[in-house]
Amino acid sequence: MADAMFIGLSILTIGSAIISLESRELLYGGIALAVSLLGIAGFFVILDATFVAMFQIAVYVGAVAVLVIFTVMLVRSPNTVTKRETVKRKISGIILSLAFLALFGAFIGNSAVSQFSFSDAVPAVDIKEIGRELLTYYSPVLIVLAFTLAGAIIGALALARREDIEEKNEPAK
Amino acid sequence: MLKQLVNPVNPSNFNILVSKLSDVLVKALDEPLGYAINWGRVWSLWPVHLETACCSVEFGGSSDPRYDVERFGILEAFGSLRQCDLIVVQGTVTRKMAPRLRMVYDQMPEPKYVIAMGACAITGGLYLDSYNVLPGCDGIIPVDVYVPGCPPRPETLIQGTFLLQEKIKRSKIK
Amino acid sequence: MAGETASQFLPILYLFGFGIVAGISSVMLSRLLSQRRRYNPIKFLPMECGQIPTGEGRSHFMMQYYSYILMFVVFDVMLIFLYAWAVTFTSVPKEATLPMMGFLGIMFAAMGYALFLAGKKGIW
Amino acid sequence: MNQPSDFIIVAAVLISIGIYGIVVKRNALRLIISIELIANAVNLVIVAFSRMLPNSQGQVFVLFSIAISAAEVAVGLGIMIIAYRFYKDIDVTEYKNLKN
Amino acid sequence: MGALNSEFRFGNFVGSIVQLVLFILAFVTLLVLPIIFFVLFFVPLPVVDGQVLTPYLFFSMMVDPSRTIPVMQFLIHTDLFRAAVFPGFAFAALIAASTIFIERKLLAKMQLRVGPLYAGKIEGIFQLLADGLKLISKEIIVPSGADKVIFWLAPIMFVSTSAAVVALIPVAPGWVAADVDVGLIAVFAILGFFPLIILLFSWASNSKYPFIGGLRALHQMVAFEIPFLLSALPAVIFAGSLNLSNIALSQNIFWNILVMPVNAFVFFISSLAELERVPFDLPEAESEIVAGWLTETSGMIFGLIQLGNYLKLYALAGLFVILFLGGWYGPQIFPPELIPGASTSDVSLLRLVALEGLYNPVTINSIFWFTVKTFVVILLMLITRGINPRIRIDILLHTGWYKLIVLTFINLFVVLTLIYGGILGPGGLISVK
Amino acid sequence: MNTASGFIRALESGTRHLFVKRFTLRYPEQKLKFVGDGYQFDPKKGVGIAGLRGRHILFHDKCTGCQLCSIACEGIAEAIAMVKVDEQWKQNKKSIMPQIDYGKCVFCGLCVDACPFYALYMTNDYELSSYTKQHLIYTPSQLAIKPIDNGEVEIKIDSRGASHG
Amino acid sequence: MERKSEIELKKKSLLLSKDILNSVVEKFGEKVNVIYDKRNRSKIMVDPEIIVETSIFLRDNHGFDHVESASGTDYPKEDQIEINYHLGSYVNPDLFPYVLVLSTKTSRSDPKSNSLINIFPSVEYFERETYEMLGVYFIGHPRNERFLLPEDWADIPPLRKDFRLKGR
Amino acid sequence: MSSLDEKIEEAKKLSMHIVKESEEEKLMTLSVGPQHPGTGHFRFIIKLDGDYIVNVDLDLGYVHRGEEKMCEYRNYFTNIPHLERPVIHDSANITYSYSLAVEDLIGITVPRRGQFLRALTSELDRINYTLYWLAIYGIFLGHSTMFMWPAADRELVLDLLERLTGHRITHAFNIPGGVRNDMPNNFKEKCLSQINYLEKRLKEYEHIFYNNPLFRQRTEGVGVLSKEDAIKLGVTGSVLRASGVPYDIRKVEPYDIYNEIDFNVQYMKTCDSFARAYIPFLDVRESCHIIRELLDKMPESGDVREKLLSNIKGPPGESFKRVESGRGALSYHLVSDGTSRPYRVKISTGSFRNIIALPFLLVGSKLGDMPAIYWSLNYWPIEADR
Ligand code: SF4
Ligand code: SF4
Ligand code: SF4
Repeated sequence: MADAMFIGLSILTIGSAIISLESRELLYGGIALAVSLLGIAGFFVILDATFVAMFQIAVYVGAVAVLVIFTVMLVRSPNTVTKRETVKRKISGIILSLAFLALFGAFIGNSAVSQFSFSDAVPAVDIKEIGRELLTYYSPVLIVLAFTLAGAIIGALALARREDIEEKNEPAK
Repeated sequence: MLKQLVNPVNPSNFNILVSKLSDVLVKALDEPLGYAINWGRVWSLWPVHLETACCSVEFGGSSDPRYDVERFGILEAFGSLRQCDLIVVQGTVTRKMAPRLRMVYDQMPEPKYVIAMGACAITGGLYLDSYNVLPGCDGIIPVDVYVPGCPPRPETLIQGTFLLQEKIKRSKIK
Repeated sequence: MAGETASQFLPILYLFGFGIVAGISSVMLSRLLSQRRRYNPIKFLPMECGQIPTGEGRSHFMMQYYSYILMFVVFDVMLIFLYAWAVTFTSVPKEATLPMMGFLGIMFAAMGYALFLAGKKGIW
Repeated sequence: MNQPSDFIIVAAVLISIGIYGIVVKRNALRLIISIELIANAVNLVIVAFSRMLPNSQGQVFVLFSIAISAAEVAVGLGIMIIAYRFYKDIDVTEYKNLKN
Repeated sequence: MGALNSEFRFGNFVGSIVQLVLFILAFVTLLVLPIIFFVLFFVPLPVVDGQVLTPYLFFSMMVDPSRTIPVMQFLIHTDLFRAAVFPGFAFAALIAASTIFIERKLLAKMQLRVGPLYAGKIEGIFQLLADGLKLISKEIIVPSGADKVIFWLAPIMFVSTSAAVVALIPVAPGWVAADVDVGLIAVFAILGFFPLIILLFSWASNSKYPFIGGLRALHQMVAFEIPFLLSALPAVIFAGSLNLSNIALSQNIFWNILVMPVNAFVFFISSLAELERVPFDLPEAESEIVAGWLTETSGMIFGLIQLGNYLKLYALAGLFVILFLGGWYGPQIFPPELIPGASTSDVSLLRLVALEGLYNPVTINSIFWFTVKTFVVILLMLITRGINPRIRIDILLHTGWYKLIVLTFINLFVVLTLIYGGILGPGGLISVK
Repeated sequence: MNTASGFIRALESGTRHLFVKRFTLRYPEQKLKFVGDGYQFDPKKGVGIAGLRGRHILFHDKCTGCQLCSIACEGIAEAIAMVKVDEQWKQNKKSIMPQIDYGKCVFCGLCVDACPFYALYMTNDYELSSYTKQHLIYTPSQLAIKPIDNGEVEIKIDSRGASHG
Repeated sequence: MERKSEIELKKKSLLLSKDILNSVVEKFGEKVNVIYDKRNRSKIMVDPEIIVETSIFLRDNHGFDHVESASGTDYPKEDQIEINYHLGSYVNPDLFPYVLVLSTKTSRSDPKSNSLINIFPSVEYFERETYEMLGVYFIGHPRNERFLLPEDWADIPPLRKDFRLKGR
Repeated sequence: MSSLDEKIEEAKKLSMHIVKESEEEKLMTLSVGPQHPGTGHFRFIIKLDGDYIVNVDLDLGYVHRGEEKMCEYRNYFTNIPHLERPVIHDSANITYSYSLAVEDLIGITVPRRGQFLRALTSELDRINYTLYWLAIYGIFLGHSTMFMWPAADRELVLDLLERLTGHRITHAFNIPGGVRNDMPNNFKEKCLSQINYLEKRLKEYEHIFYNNPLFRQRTEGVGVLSKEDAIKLGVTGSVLRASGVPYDIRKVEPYDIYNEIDFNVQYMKTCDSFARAYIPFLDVRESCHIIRELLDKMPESGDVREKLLSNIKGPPGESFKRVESGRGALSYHLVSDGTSRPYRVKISTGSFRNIIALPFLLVGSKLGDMPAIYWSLNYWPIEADR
């Protein structure tokens, strides 16, 4: 059962990851991205990290994917259809990624990673433990994260402001 | 798809059997299904929100608490014509409105029914001789029921929908 | 063993599946039962109040409230952290709330400023 | 089938897809998508190891990581929109061309 | 297809239905019974009541019906049953259907009229059936230029996502389809799908009104997601768990609404917004944008979306009950035995009728109270629909972002002070557990 | 606070209406009662008598075929056409009587005012819908039929609101 | 049956209309004709070229600030179209019941008139309608175009007397 | 002359809203009507920039039936049925004005009881119209109960009118020379009891609608038409009175019996949609008082109608008469050339005069304000189209 789930999830994740980059319409790319991230959330569930999985779904599907798709709609329709890349670039990209894959494969094959296994005896990590870690040992990081998020939102809003706002804000009275 | 599966192997007997069986099935299913679906259509007529002229006052009036056509499953609250089954042509069809009326009719999903409400929608009524009025709406769309009056009382309209319901009951579902 | 908690989630998938089955079957049934006529192309035009549609249906049209969506992304993250805190609330010492208060304070300040920016309705 | 190495292989495939995307694509949105894919693959690896050890710190780290990448997407799309407004295009090569 | 008889009466209709049922029964007997026997003989069978469910047992059950009870017991504890029937799909669909009926009747009553009356003799009880049959036989129009895949898939996804939310709602101790550790967050995560689906659907329709409607829906849901999540926070603090059953269990002393009325209010408002009900039905504001994102829906697509909406309504009302109204707790009103003395009698039929072994007074009581409370919440939502006009999008955003969030935070801090003041919580005056 | 009280008032008002009598007239079972038998013309005073303006009724024994009703309607809707009838009446030499097309008639009653012999009145009949336009044309013999008038409900007002009996 | 106050009101209105008409006649002399002067209603006929000045004068000196109605009448016998503006006042309580008909004439073959839209913005749709129904072109009006009739109207303007209704 | 130029500029700004060409591409053109639950028999094309309306173009005439032309082919009596069609739910007023104009032309007065009956139907119809309007306002703002209640209470008035005139809405009751028939028996008691009940019901509207905070939020401060603008645009009726001008034809130029009736002119100074929505409601209350007063003062018996020839000839001349209808001043300009048919009839209606404010108010407001502003203008499309 778990095996089937794993294989299904891998196919879902990797397949939609490829679609997200290669689909002709950017909108489908956005949807495929959401599906792919959902697949990763599924992996998290298999790995007993349910809180992280839900976090993943809430943030990525509920917010990031929405934002991406929304931006796709914002962009004029001719731009949402991908322009053809040059073949040369494409081939080089494929070669590069394959090379990385080969390197990584060699790395895994030659290291002890393949011998690692999940210990069945140990129970999964509880949410409370995560919370405790978050609040005690990692509390400085939390503050830093707060600053990051604050900076991000303010920066994003400042960027997205419209320059022609002055003339826009006065409706023709 | 079933046929394609069956065809290459043995085109003679088995095929006939299957088609006979499916005939029986269709016969057995059809009549009750027809009843059921027509029954559903009868009690769930949703008129489109298209007001052509002053009869709309009485049309609106027919859904007020006194006459309350929701008793018959007629819901007037739908904004989009895609969810509607019934056009009530509420009065005068002017030359400007006529193409729009036709377009609304065209865009509605099947099955759709038309009630011509008011003298104007039937023959042009008072405005028989006006330069901008069509002599009745049956020139542009097929009408199922005529409801006379200027404007018809809500009772008359409800009676008209009874007639329409009778018509639907006797119709084929497909 | 890994994958134990996953079985908790299976009923959600079941129900999801039921929804899909119900949806697909009813749509198929409706395709079977409904009469379809494609006699004129006007029928399939997008609906525009009985007019022939003008312009694109999918324009790159925007409401003036884009900023709220940007804000949502960030504050959604904040919320989940709050939940991590709330779950642990009773099992950690009370001082552990302080960093969370700091977190909240900073996010609140950011939110206040962001709302102020958003309220100026100049955001595209 | 359900061992850390399998998760790592999946992650590796995702990362290589992401690398491919970064190298090949010139559409700003696709770039963002590629980056998201890579970030997620890395998260996957971390969670896998954290389950293996088992250790909660991996999950905490992933939480932070997700938070940061959400913020990053918000800023990235903000930048993209402003660029789009200038150049009426979201192709990054176009930006370069226009600058010259 | 064939023509109809000219004589059309409801009796005929019922008769035809009966005929149809009989036909199907015959069909099933001929085709399905062999399969059943095949399964009985050749497939390893589950162990029930200490015995393997053999064909012999099966036939003996036909003789003594009360022996089916263990089988039923076995059945109702399977995941599939829970997902499909009781706390899951069928139950929710039933509540959804009755909600639609009650809504129409209640609104009608409030508006001095009678509402559906003639469809199905008694007070129009079959109005919904008529609507459903009509919708299912209605043509589905896919506008030209629409994105076909999304257009067909989105409504189905809408229904199934609503159903997935339903899976997480517990109705009694142990009675929940999916008993997830992080249930509350899972609900929120799944609810996060809706804006996406609506946005995609409105985009796929290739029309202006749906597009504006979809954007409005997105903004609205996004604006209310945050107060929505925030308002549930204190409940989690009390329960110390994200599991919905645990949250409900933590309220055995007092209902959460007593401590956090403001949050309950905010949650109520936000769930109205999430459900796109009046006064937050802006995405479907018919006087501005025809029917909003539903403009291009026709036939069964419309029906599916409505079904999804009402499933969602049930799920959110249930969630409200779980979070604030003390879940399933209520005075015990069911007797310990359905029929007194049935367990000791030898009449097997009596034991069957008394549902011996199945009947659990506590569970039944919990289900009863849960359902009652859910209906109260639903009723409140319906009455709100009756008395309010629609709100405007900027007021809505303003309410969501500027007012409700502040309100929830105020309540959160009140709760925190209560806990730190030693009144509530572990070690406090009123201890939770 | 104003806001809250406003909501509470509205809620209270709405809930109160759950206990108010329904106003609905159950039409096919109940029918309204009107004043008199329909719009008629009072020969003494020279003004009309109040009543519902429904379908016309033609008294064959009074109609002289003078066409005045038709002329009156000419300027309105041209609903009246004079047709030959088989009957012989001594006051009606030409044997023509009005035939009314309810697809055109607007129920204004000016033909009743115009008829100098009080042969044309209006009745309480309003159930005129039909499947075809032809059935909307009422010949003189159809017009002569007195409609069955069985309406008997009226608006009743009591402490629990208005209702129909 | 009229009461006393009514008679007084009548007198007052007559005085008022005398006032207005006299001042207009004084200002523009021959070019203005008083057609009638009834209770609360009076009509003046002005030459086409001074219609704008007259209306400015009426607005600024007497407080006529809106039009109740503007219309045209076709007189095929005289080969003329008469354009009437019914002026009223919302600021001057004395003028509340009073309606002054300001009318002018233009030729039927080439109907043109100066638009009053800049003096009384309220004539905008009335003039558009008159353009459409009678074919009078209003000089200075921004939108002399189709308004009420269908988009494909190709006949002569319908309110001209030579446009006959079918069957009548 | 320079001040005049300024004023002209101002007027131009008032009447036209021209969008800059460069902005055009960001806009979305949205057609509102005719098959649109938000407009009915009417269409306007709005250009949207996001949530804001930047341009409005009206497209009237979907129910243009050529009433004015038809008048020229019918005599003074047969004109009545078709002239009341433009506002069938306020038909007593539209024929009232016509009858006054014809009587003015011929130079007759109506018997006193006839005058009372006319005023009675006029007030009843005002209530009828306003309640219908209010019902539609409710549904425009998404308040379904507010559609049902006024629609239900309107039936009380319709019941009365039906008793009196013989038809629910198209009464054809006022004719030149008086009214068609006398009151039926027991009408007075019935009328009083139903009007009293109606007045009680009106209080509920305040609770559920006018004092509902959501309704207030949607209308207060929305679509402000200042007094100066209102005067400049020449609006009338409730729109004018909501802008602070107490101008009611019944008061300023009393016709028939109205100078004997004691009533107040309702007006508000807030100038926004709320005022425009509230004034007609106050009018309904005032009408209830007037009706009671009318029934009180009505002579017990007497003629109701001055007999006229059916093809009466009007003397050559003109007449211009107006009444206060549900939507404001409704005036007829009647030109006669001495034949039995009017030479020219010009109907100037409140709707046609009020709609001019719509583009002015909509530009710069939000899409969500559109129904609230549009319907607060007290506009009935058919009446404007004629
Ligand atoms: S039939 Fe009468 S009420 Fe209906 S639209 Fe025609 S004129 Fe108006
Ligand atoms: S009621 Fe009016 S329209 Fe009908 S026939 Fe008589 S005069 Fe003609
Ligand atoms: S009904 Fe009267 S008016 Fe008509 S033809 Fe007969 S007698 Fe003459």
